[in-house]
Formats: sequence, structure tokens, C-alpha cells
Amino acid sequence: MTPTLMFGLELAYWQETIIKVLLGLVALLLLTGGVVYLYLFKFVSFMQSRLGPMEAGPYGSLQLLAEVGKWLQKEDIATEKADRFVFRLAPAIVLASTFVLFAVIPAGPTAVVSDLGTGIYFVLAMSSLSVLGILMAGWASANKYALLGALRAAGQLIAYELPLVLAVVGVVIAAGSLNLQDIVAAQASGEIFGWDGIGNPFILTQIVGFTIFMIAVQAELTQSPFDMPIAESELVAGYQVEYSGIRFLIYFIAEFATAVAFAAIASTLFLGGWALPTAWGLGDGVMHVVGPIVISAKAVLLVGVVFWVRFTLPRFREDQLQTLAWKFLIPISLANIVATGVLKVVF
Amino acid sequence: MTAVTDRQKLQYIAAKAADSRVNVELETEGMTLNIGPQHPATHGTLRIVARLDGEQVVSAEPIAGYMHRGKEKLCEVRTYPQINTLINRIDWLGSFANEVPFILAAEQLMGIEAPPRAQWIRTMFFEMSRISNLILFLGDMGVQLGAVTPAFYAFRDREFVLNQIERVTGGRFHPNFDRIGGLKDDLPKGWIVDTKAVMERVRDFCDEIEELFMNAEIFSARTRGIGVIPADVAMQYGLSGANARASGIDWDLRRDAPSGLVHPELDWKVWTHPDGDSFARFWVRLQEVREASKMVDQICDGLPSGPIMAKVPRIIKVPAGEAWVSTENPLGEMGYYIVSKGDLTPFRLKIRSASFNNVSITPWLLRGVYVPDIITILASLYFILGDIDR
Amino acid sequence: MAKPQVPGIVKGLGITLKTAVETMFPDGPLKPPAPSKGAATVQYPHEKEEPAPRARGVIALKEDNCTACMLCARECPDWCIYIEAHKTLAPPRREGGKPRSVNALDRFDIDFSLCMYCGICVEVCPFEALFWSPEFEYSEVKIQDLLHDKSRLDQWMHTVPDFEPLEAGSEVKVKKVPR
Amino acid sequence: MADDTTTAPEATEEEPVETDEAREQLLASFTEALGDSLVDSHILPGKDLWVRVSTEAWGEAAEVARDRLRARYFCFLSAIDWMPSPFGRSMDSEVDRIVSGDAAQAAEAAAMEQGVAGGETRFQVFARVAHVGEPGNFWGVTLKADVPEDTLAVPTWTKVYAGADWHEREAWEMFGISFTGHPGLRHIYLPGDFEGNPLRKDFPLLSRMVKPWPGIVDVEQFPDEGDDAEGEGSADSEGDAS
Repeated sequence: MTPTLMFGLELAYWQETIIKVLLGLVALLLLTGGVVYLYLFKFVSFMQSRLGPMEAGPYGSLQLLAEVGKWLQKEDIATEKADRFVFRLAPAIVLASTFVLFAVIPAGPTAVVSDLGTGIYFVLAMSSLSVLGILMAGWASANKYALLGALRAAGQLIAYELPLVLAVVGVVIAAGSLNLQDIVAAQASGEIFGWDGIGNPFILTQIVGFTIFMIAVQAELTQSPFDMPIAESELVAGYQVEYSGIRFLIYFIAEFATAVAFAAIASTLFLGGWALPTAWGLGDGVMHVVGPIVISAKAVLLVGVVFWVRFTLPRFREDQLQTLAWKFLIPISLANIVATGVLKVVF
Repeated sequence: MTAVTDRQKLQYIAAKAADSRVNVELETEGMTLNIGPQHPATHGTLRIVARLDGEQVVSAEPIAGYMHRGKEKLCEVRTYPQINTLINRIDWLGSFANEVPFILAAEQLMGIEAPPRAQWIRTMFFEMSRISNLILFLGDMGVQLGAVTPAFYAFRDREFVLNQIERVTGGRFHPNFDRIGGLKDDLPKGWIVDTKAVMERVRDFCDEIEELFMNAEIFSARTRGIGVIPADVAMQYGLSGANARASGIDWDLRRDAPSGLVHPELDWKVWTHPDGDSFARFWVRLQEVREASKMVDQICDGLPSGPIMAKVPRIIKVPAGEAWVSTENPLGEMGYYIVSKGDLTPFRLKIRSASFNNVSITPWLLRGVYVPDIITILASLYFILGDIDR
Repeated sequence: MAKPQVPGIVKGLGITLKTAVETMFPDGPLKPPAPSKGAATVQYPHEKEEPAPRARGVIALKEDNCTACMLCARECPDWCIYIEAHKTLAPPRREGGKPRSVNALDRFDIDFSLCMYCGICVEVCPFEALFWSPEFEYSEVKIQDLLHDKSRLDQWMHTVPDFEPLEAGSEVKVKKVPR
Repeated sequence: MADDTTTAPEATEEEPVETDEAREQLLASFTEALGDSLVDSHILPGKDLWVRVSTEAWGEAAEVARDRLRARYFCFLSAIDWMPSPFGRSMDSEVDRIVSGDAAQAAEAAAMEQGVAGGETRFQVFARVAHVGEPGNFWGVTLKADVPEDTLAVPTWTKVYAGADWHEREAWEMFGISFTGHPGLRHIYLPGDFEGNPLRKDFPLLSRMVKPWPGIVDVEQFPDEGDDAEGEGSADSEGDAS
């Protein structure tokens, strides 16, 4: 394999991948930590006319550190009748399915861990991996509440895979490729009726796809209108009920990392990803630095929308949730695909 | 196959048994789920044993008694002022409203009438404890359905009402302010002006909650048509207060059987709703908070001057006899049946609390509903554990 | 399930956003954000909220008014007031008069771990020796320390506020706190 | 009997004899429906109406109240134990015992007289139902019945008022009165293995027995009056240090 040039160093492929994976992990954890602090601690508190944590660090900034420390020193117990092996493995799978998503999300012209030809297809496949982790958790912890939560999660996540996938098909038709870099490029260089001032972010032409995607993301993250699996007022903590200590911390990280991951994917697909419109004439050199900042900003914005909806709306009941998915989201996304296809051919 | 030692065999059998036990439990025709006694949806320690078939409830039965303090036995060895402190711990959210029927029953036995100013202030605090009680319900209904934010708005605006009560009585939850023959003290200076401002804030809160919930599709999808109680079943089980009015029963003790308060002199409206489902109960209580805030305003304007306490002997010995007085408490009809033999303590005190009857309908009501609906119905019935267990 | 029209859900979202903006920019969006002013909460150890003057925080005892008549101990529903006293000879009021026999207080303890703050003792005391003070920061590590003896109850007397003037139209005489 | 839409009892408190026509009519319709099983009754003009029926007619009284008089609202059902409590308030201070001597104790077992509308037996079951008509037309009645000493059993109301189920379970648990025909008499408040019926007057209130009453102390006599030994020795006011 020809050594690739990175930061002016001669690196073999495996060294380059390790560096990219490490950089990706650091970026992901920093972003997740920032999002948790910004939204879960501060923005939600302002919405509820209170201040949120103020004690740990200036303005409560080290609160997440305190939480992580608290969870780490907590005892990691499993119930006596729990199926030990499956019980311990479950959080790992949920976390794995999240970290794997970041392998494909581009953050700059070359800043992507592995630029797969079928990028978006890989993302959708990996995102459905977390269902397995949740089912294992619910089933193995031998707790009726966990069981109820896991079965609800299974029903819900599978029901919302379809709208998620179908919403993306519209974008793929518009961009003409499955590769995320191409999708980003298509949006950066496209123009709307001849004016390419802001490129052609697919949110404008795919507004239906975007809303369905965001609703499906809300359901994938089991956030409020769809938080049946972790219904605090019914199942107390759903499938996480028997977890404590570091395993609960893994679930916590997984939950917010998935939120950031899906927000990043949504901004790549609909808001133009890391690229600024080519018309602004920023060369590749600049984009190496500006790219990650742009995608982070867009992702943080979309996570804000997810949290805003989460802390305002009551939750659907199980059957209403399924009706919404099967009877409304899927037909509408199919219609959207047909419309995009027809318009693609006409224009 | 290597020689399988006994220990391995035992382990293998044990593992299989563990699996089968788990499977056996799942494949049985139903699962018994214990909701409570420690559970966020029960306002206190109520345990609901629900036999489930999948997500649907085959039969559900609430088990009360985790907070039974034996109030009726305690009251038999306490003098009347001491009982006053006990009974405002029954429905601890609207606690001044607990004291009023007991004091009115004792006054009826003693033939004493509180001076007009005391009656007006008593009615004002009666309505203010209704406001502080039902504001928490409006916020809490959201939490039970999953929207976390309304509860914070409820607690934020409820603090102002509690501060006003504390400025006069000294206690936020347990005012202990009502006396046989009148009240313990009078209002401090400048209190009425602040109360009218607080009532303004209460009405803003009601509009905010209405906007948050009333036309939101998810809320009506989760509450309309859930837990429908027809009027005659409500009467049979003795449902009272907003639960009865939500099933179309036009009955309010403040208007139909005024006992010692000044509600007839105020102009206010009794709200009813024909559906009898969870949405109706929420809606009726929302209107009741608005009516109560208007009433407090009218009382603030028309408060007569005069003494606060009638002539009452220092040592209170209630003459022999029996008396029953019930008033329209925030949770429903609360009444006291005092049997007195003429000495310091009552001979028998029957406390009729609203939530006991309101919750006794749940075995009939919770048949065939989904698990999330159990929580919605319980939240809409709005009981307080102290009220059930006494 | 009705097709989700926009207004209902969006209006709800609007309210939460409005509250967030109100908390962050309490005095208008142009001014710099001052959330601590906009929020409804008080950061307790740093900022302290002033309790109402009539708040029932702790019971204060004016020792020399107390004549050990035992009324409060008898009327207390929780049986949490313990009194011991003995008779002594006090100097006569007018010189040459007979020395008066007066009750001297040995022990006057209130067990605040049992007390339910009903205020019957303060009300029933005929000699105005017991008062309410809105002081509330006296929590203890060990529950035995909640048994306040008479010297500590006497200290609380300094925190007892004067009785407030009453609303117009009330005919109750405003009492004075013996300092 | 046509349902007599009685007007709300206006509390006309004219002094001599306050006739309260509304409740007179009610009582008349009760006596006419129940005949001789209506044993006794009492009207507090303008305030309330008590009706006592014989034990056998207890179930039937419920039907009459609900169907004939349209009192469909079930308020509550409970019981009273008329035996004066042998324990008193266990708050007898030293001085009372000295002054009134032990005679006070003897008075405890005084005659047991029932309250309003009389009665013979120690236990009485009483319930309250109400008629909720159109606004303004609301009246309630308290029904009472004696509980026979031997069987301690009374017919159940659950067939007529479904809400009586919990109330009867509570009365059974607290007084030991069983309700014939009740679907399932089991504990509602008390733990399963609880013996005894707490609300009976002869059930001691333990919380007051355990701790000596702090109000029992008295001011010590003059310590320096008699000789010191006697003063210290006889000081009976041993204020307990809790």
C-alpha cells in the first residue's frame, strides 16, 4: 500500500487509520460532552426557568466530569437471576454501533476515517445494530420492567428503521451517489434556479425527507415523543433498570453519542455537511480546518432541536407510535421518493 | 467427550433450569406486574398488582395501607386543637381545606358561628389551598404522560401561592390556622395587594398550561377516551369533586350544600364536562383553578372588617351529639362525622376522604387498558396517598 | 390517531422556547444574558431567601417570663416538651413585705426531632414566654442534638421578629415581643 | 311512590319548633317504604337526617334509598363502638389522680348509651347516601343499624352500591364486623397477619403506653423547707430524660 502523506509524515495505512480513529474518538467524546453540558444541563434548565448545575466548576462546566466520576466509583451489580454474560455484553454492543457510525461521517475534504463508496448504506445498517444491544439488556436482566422496556424498544426501533431509510433514499436520488463525500459535494456545488449563493442543501428540496428523518431520529434515540422504552413514569428506566456503575455510564454515553452521530449524519445529508458552498471560493487548505467546525456547529444545532422536542412533548402510547410510523411516515416517504425521482428526471 | 465431572453436570442442569425458569415465566398466559409501592406514578406509596397479558391489563387491583397512620384512633385521644394539627396532614397538598369541615362540624355541635370576616378569610384560604393543590396536578399530569417541563412551571408558580399562605399562617403546607369560632390571627399589612398579583400569575400559568396541552395532538391522543367513567357508575362508587363533574354530574357542595363558607355570596361557575374521560378530568380541574383565582380576587375586594374570633371558652368541651359536615375539597367531597360525649376529646371521628372512593373505582376502570394507560388514568383521578390511607 | 397538525405541537414548543429566552435574557434580548436573574431558583448556600416574619421556624423561650405552669407540656400533642422546676423564695416586691415563693426553672427542653411545629404551646402559654422565630438553619448531624435546652431556646429570642402591623379592617390588637 | 322532588331544605331558623318540611317528607317516605323496620329517626332541622333501621332491613334500606328515593350517591359506610374506652387518654397528671382519687377510674365503666337515634348493641354500623339532583337539589341521609352481639354480622351493601366494597372491608378489619354476602373480606390497610381490631375501644393505643407523659411532672416542693433528705427523697416528679 503506498504510504499516504498526513501532516507531512510518511505513514503506513494502519498507522494512519489508528491516528484517524483516535482523532475521531476524541472529537466524538468532546462533542458529546459539550452537547450534554450545553443542552442536558443548561438549555433544558433555562427552558424550565432554572439554572442547572452551578456548583461543579465555573457555571457548572465540570458537572459531566463529576457525573462520570460518580458512575465510575459506583458498584456495577447484576441481579442474581440475570444471565451474566449477555447482561455484561449488551452495553458494549450499543456503544459499538454508535462509534462505528463515526467511521464514515466526513468532517473535511480528507478528514474521514474510511471514505466508503456506499457510505450512507453502511450508516443505516450499523444504526440498526443497537436494537440487538437493547434486546439483550432487557432480556438478560431478568426484570419485568426491563423486559417490557426492551420489547417496546424492539418494536419501536424496527418500526422507525423504515422511515429513516426511505427518507434517505430521496437524498441519494438527488445527489446521485451513496458516498457521503459526493453527497456533500453535490450540495456544495449545486445551485437553486441558477443562483449558487448558498449551494443547494437538500433540506430545501427534501423538506419532507428532512422532517421524516428527524422524526425517525427522535424515535431511534428513544427521545420523548417516542420514549416508550425508557418511560420514566411507567417503566422507571426501561431496559437500563438493572444497570449501575460503569455499564450505566456506557449507556449514557451511547445515548448522547448516538444523538450526536445522527445529528452529524442529518447535517451531512440535508445541511451540506462540512462543506461551505464552493461559490464562496474557499480552497481545500482552508476547509481542512474549517470543515470540522462547520459540521460540529450544524450537528450541535440539530441536537438542540432533538432536546427541545424531547423536553416539551408528552410521549406517545405504544400503538399510536406504531400507527404513526406505519400509516403516516412510510407512505409519505414513499411518495417523497417518487416525487424526487420524477423531478430528477424532469429537471 | 471428556469425562464430564459431576460439578459440570450440575452447572449444566442449573443453567438449563435457569433458562427454563425464565422462559416458563414468560410463556405463562399472563405476567403479574407490581407497580409500586415505590413508583413514580403513584403519588406516594400505593401498590397496584396488575395481571398483564402482554401490554394489556387483565385485572388490576390497588393495594393501599402502606401509609396508614390510624388517624381515627389517634383522634380519639386528642383534644380538638390537637386534632386540628393531625387532620391537616391527611391531604397534605390542600391542607387548610382539611381543617375547614372538621372545624365547621365542631362549631355546629357547639352552636357557635364564626364572625363574617373570619368566614370570608376562611373561604379565601379554602380556595387558595385548592389552587396550590390543583396547580400541582396540572403540572404532574404532564410528567405522568412524559412531558417533564410543565411540572417545573407548576412548582415555580405554586411557590408564590405558598409564600402568601406562609406570610399569614406561618406554615406553607400545614397552616394549622383554623380555630373553633374563627381564625388564629389576622392578615398582615399589604398582604391583599400581593395576593391579587399572585392570582394574576396563577391565571397566566393556566393559560400557559392550556396552550401546552389543550390542542397538542399527543396529549389529546393519550387522554381522550381513556378511562371513561359513566355518571351512574361514578355515583355508585362515590366519586366526588372534579372526577364526578367530568362525568357530567352537575354537583358542587359549595353551591348545593353551603355549610359555613361564603361561596354563595361570590359569583362563580361550576364547570362540568360530558365525556368522563381523562381529558375531561384534566379540563375541569383547569377551569376550577381559574374559578378559584377569580373567587380569591372577589374576596380580596369584598373582605368585611370586624373581629377574627368569636367568644369561645379557653378549654373547649364539645356538647354531646353527632354532626356531619362535608365540603368541596380540592380532591372531592371531604367530610367529618364527629360523635361527641361532651368531654375534651371526640368519642368517635369518622373521616370521609375523597381519594378513598376515587381510587376504589380503579379495579372496575383498569380492565383491558394498556400499561401506559394505567398511569394516565391514575394521574387523571388525582388521589393523594394520605387521603386514601388516613 | 389524528394526523399531527402543526399548530398544537409547535405552540407547545413555542412556550418552552419562550421560557428559555425569558430565563436567559430577563431584561430584553438586547441586554447581555443574565440567567441568574431570570431563573426562578435561588442558589441556596450563596444567596439566602428571607423567610416570612411569621414563619414557624423554631420556638424561642423568654426564660424569665416562664412560671413553669406546665400548660405547654400538657397541651403538646407530641409530648416533646420536658420541664423541671422547683420553688424558691424571691425577694418581696415592696421592701419589708413577705418573700414570695416563685417557681424557678431547672430544665426546659423542646425535642425538635418530635415536634411537629403546630404552635399549640406558643398559643396556650398564658405568660407570653414562647414565641415563633423564622430561623430554620439548625439541622444537626446527631438526632439527640435536636433536643434544645433552655439556654439555646433563650438564644433564639434574639431572632424573633416584631409582630407585623395588621391589614386594614382587622380589630386584632398587635402584641409586642418582650425584648 | 313517585319520586318526591323535595326542595332544598332552606335553613329557616325560627325559634320555637323548627319544622323542616323537606326532611319531614323524606322521613315520611322512608317510614312508608320501610314500614316497621324503621326503628328510630332524628331530624336536626335544616342540617341533617338520621334514620335507624333493624339489622335485617339493612340491605333492604339500601335498595329503598337508592331506587325509591333516588339517593344514588354512595358517601361512606363505617361503624361505631359505643363501649367507653377503659384506657382514657393516659394523660392523667399526678395532681388529677390525687384530687379525684381512683373514683375517676371507676367512672370509666359507666353505662354505654348510644348517640343520636338510640340503639341497644355495642357496635353500630352507619352509612351515608345522598341524592344528587339538578343544581340546588341535594340532600343526604345517615342510615344506622345495630350489629347483633353474637353474630357480629350485617348484610352487605355491595350488591346495591358497588363502592361499599372497600368501606366494608375497612369496617371488617377495624371493628371485626363481618358483612354477609361480601365478595372478599380481606385486609385493606393492615398487614395480612395483623390480629385484633384497632378501632375497637378496648384495643390499646400502644404509642401512648410506652412513653411516660412529660406533662405529668409537677413543681417540686420547697427543697429547703423540710429536712433535705425528705425534700430530695419525696420529689416524685422524676422528669424523664428521654
